[in-house]
Amino acid sequence: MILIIFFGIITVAVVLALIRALKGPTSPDRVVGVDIMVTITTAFMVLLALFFKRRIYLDVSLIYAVLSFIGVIAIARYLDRGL
Amino acid sequence: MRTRKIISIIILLILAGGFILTFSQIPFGKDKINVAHYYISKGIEETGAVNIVTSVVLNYRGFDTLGEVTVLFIAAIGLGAVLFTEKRVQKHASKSKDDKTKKASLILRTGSNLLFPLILLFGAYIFVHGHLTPGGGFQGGAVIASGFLLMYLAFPKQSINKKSLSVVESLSGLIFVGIGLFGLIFSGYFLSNFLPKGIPNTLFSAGIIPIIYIAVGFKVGFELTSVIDDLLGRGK
Amino acid sequence: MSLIYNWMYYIASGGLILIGMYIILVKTNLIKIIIGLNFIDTGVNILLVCIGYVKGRTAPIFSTSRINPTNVVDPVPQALVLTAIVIGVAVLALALSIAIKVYEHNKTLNVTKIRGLKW
Amino acid sequence: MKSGKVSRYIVTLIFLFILWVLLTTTLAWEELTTGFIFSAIIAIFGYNYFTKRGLSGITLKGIFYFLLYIPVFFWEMIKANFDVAYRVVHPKMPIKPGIVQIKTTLKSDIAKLILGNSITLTPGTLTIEIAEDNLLIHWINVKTKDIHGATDIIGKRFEKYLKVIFK
Amino acid sequence: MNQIIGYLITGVGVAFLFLGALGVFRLPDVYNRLQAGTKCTTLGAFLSIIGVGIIEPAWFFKCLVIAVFILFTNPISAHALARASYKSGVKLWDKSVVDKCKEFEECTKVDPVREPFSNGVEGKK
Amino acid sequence: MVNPSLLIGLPLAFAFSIPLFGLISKKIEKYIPIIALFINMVISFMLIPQILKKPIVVSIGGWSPPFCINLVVGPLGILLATLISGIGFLVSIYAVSYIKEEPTEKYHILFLLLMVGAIGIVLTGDIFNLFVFFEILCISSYALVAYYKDKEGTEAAMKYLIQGSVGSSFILIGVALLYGFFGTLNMADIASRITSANPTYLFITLAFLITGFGIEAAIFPLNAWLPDAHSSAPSSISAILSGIAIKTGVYGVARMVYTIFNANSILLFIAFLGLLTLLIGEMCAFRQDDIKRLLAYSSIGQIGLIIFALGIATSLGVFASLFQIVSHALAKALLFLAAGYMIYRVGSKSIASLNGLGKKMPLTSFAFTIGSFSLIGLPPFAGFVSKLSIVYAAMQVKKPVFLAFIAIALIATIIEAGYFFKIVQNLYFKEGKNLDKITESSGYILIPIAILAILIIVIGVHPQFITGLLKASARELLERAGYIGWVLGGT
Amino acid sequence: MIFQLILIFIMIILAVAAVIFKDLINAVVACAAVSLITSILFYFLQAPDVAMAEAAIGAGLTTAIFIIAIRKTERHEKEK
Repeated sequence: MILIIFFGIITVAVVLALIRALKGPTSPDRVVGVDIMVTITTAFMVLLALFFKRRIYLDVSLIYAVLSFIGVIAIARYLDRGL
Repeated sequence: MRTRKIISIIILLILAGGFILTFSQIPFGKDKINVAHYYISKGIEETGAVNIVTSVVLNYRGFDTLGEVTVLFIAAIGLGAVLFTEKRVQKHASKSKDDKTKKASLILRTGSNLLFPLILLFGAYIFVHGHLTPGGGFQGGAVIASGFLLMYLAFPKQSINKKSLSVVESLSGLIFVGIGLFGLIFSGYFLSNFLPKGIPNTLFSAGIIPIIYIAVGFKVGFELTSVIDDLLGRGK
Repeated sequence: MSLIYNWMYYIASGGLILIGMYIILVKTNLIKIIIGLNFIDTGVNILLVCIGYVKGRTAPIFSTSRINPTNVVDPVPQALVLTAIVIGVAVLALALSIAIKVYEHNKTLNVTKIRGLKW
Repeated sequence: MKSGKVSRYIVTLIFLFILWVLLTTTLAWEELTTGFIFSAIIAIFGYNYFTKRGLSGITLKGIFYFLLYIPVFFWEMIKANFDVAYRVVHPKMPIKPGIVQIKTTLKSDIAKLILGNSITLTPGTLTIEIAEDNLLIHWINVKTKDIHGATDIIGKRFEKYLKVIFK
Repeated sequence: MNQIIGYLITGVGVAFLFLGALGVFRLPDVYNRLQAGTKCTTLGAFLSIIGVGIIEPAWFFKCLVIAVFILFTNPISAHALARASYKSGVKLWDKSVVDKCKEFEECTKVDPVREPFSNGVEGKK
Repeated sequence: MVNPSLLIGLPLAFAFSIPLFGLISKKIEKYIPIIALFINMVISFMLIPQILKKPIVVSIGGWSPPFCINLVVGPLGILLATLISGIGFLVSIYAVSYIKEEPTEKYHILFLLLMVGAIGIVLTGDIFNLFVFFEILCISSYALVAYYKDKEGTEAAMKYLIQGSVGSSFILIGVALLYGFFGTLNMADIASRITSANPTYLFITLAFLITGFGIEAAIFPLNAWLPDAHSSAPSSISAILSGIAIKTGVYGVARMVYTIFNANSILLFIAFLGLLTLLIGEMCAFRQDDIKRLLAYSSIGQIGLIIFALGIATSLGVFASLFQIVSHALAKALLFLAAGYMIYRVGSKSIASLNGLGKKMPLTSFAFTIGSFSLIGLPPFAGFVSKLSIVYAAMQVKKPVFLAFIAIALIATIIEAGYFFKIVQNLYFKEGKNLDKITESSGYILIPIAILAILIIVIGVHPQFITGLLKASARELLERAGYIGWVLGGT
Repeated sequence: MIFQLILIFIMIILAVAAVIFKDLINAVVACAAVSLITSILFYFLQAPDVAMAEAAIGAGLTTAIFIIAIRKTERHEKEK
């Protein structure tokens, strides 16, 4: 039950990040929105694993934890003319 | 332009109508498993893999995976052929300018140095445990390629030896096909699982599955790396 | 309520496919068109996975003995989607490389300005 | 600065193996053997990047200070979060942002990395650029524009630990 | 007992996640948003994942690995993004007090003209 | 007994090993496709007598059919597989001296994998596996069309890629819908349960699948990519694309319509589409100045004829359609190879620049003439027999619609004759300019051209060499129960 | 269930946003977000293998490949 409340809060957070990603005047703003969306989602997936009671599901969030920053770095490197 | 829009909207409406008519025939969330019952009930004892998806991917439908690996191979090779340029200009015209502006910041460089081996190990973990946990050769390969991608992003001047990449690619592809042919020799069927199955839920089980997944992992990882390398136009 | 439940994933997949088709038919920028191809792939993947889903069941991975063989979802569509995702990535990479070459020859990505790409 | 290949290799191997054990969370012999083999293979590719100092970098004192560093860091991080939360929730948003410069005495790259990351995660500061031994920092509530004052407020509390850990 | 502690920690983490998102939503410019986004979501994700690890003790080490990875990678990406937005010319908020970055050429120097196409031009290392 | 899975496994192994051979010596790699496809051809020839007695069903991995992927090697499969490996073998000989543009190693890998895809499509008995092989074929041909990296080539490849991947997505949607209803992917298994589904549902699924395969087969509204792609690819690839790749699309349509869905009601529509394709293809071809574009449009026309004959749906009609597939594959491969080398020597693609080549390159021109006469349908070439049997099959149906159809088809043939005679006239009876340096082709070019020309004549004179196999193949398509019985056993 | 509905809604909005954005970088960012939401949907549909594949591809590789292609071509979509 308490997990459902957590999910609700997380969903609201995702929606807030989404609004930033849609509204943000510049590209970095949108990237910030999507970036925190990824972080929130990683936590969300861990909670979902708890909800489904399957330990193996943790591997998915592990992938996001390890790899999510690479996409952001790719965009950042494009923006700072490094690529 | 206007007519184009109208025509496309008509096409989209037809498509949407088709979707509605067909999807209403497939009830969502109902049990409509037919052939897969066999896989679920017999999968563990026949293949030794506790992850039924893996046993379907590599044993019951192993031929698809061979095709999938081939598709990725084609994409890597085709991309190399399309972006191939004969003459490589050795020196950039304005080398001094690049040095400071193109360099990544110290945090990014050091961080990627630290993370690179860890990401590689993580990819290896994923494809070694393909038959026990979710994941497998393809996912692990993608993780490995992401590790290399990180290095490419952090160090604009770095490149990998393309020769060794292609050697690893071909060798792992040959291992996959070779295991298939061995199966043909030993038990009369292409890609049959001829090795002992072991005890389910331990690492050394499921016969040929871990071996193929390791080969697929290396192959996918290095193929995606060479895709990135070709796209960036580095290397030789 | 059950109507929404029954249709939401179909709406997701059908919506993505339709958006992708719309991009391909109407948009003129090559990279946008490739994004549209990517969306179509994603939509078809969602369709395949939700065909295999059975309500209230869990993933077909018998990692602990608690899981009953009658209580898992269909593994076959998941296996198919794995293959389809790989194929999608392969097509994506090849498409982008060809788009780069097209840009190199024409200095534009707008398909209405490229003679060979009008259809 | 650089130590021998072998010692760097061994450090990498140890770290990778620890990561493998944590990932699998089992001590079955198959897992350990496979993990060791893969760590050994990957360490061949990776040791050149992973560490520059090898075994000489790991000292008892360093580990002790590292353990001391963790609670300090977490305390600052939790403070940071309440700080940000206060600013965000407050209807007027009391912020006074700006970019300031601080100096660091740390030499090693990894130390600078950890310092930069710690600064990013602690109250109201975000590392924008490291140039030699200058750090440029975005500060959400600028208290002083002076280099030394800013260094004292932002950098000093971590530096004294990091200096020992990565001496 | 550990259930209660775990849920408590997770709850705090989720609250921080929400605050981070709110911060990103409310604050005025990229740098401030990054401040809120990085700190709050990092700690929030860290705490909620560790909390799950406490609730199910058998998962603890895996959760720890996830959390440590997040703790390590998030600041890097935030830093890279902040640097990129400064270099690509995103202005600071009007009410910012000071901008020391202008004095450093590492921050300001960018490639003014980007050659549109450079496949195969960059040589080997 | 030779295992048919070798037909796919061996070329794959060879393709994967080409980079390794490239390390030893750059010279070896271009001979590897020849070896691989030669082995393939021998294996498939060895299998023919066996299969005419009893079709072979091989399961991959050793499980019983509905639960695993299986190769169904019936008469149709082995006919097309032999055709594919044979033409592939000849074209790979041609490519040894034709392909000089770097990176040749990648060309040979892609070419070999293209053949693997085509063979896989015609042999597999599993619908998702069909999709995977279809993707192998498509993706390698996208890359090969762009192989020269020039303006036309890349643009054509882009166009082909966009339309082709939309088509593949449609096929995948069709497969998903089939799986959603029947819960199985084996084609025979689906075919045996097909009656249990709602007809609207089946119709829409079939529409998705036919649209998907139709894009590859270039049926009329979906043929926009073909002229560009076929004309700007390297000539050896044009030969393969025209000779084989679009035929696999036709195979897909035929398999879906006849074996799986048993959709007799839409056959007339398909025949009508085929006729439309024929007319449009021939009419466009008539106006072309560029010889490769002309041949490409002519391919569209011929595909129309094949589809039209498929739509007749009597055993004679399907037989005629398959015969047309064989004769067109041989003739079009010959034409593209010969034309490709003439273009290479002359340096221009326009028809006018071929003037007077008949004297300078007698053998190549002669072969070109044979190919074009065969396409028009003059005796004693293979095309004559196949076209005659199409006309005969349409007459046999005794429906007035088909009589009208056949009249239109004959008009299209006359148009075809018009433009081919124009080229032949240019070759032999016009004086050309700047022809001094042009000499006859070399050995590697002439061998495949000569073999193809001889095959066309031999089949034209003695069609009974292949009619037995063709009749068995037609029976395989029309008798679904037989096909289901081979795979699932019993029934 | 309501969460899944909201997520699907978000995904569709992001896909539409990817159509509308003129700056291709923003479209690519939206694309990455669509991939992220897709991954969670796979997770909800009890397909961790697929979610993992989508994550591994969508988190870094696809974005990077698109970005490299934009780097080699041009950044803004120009109508007419």
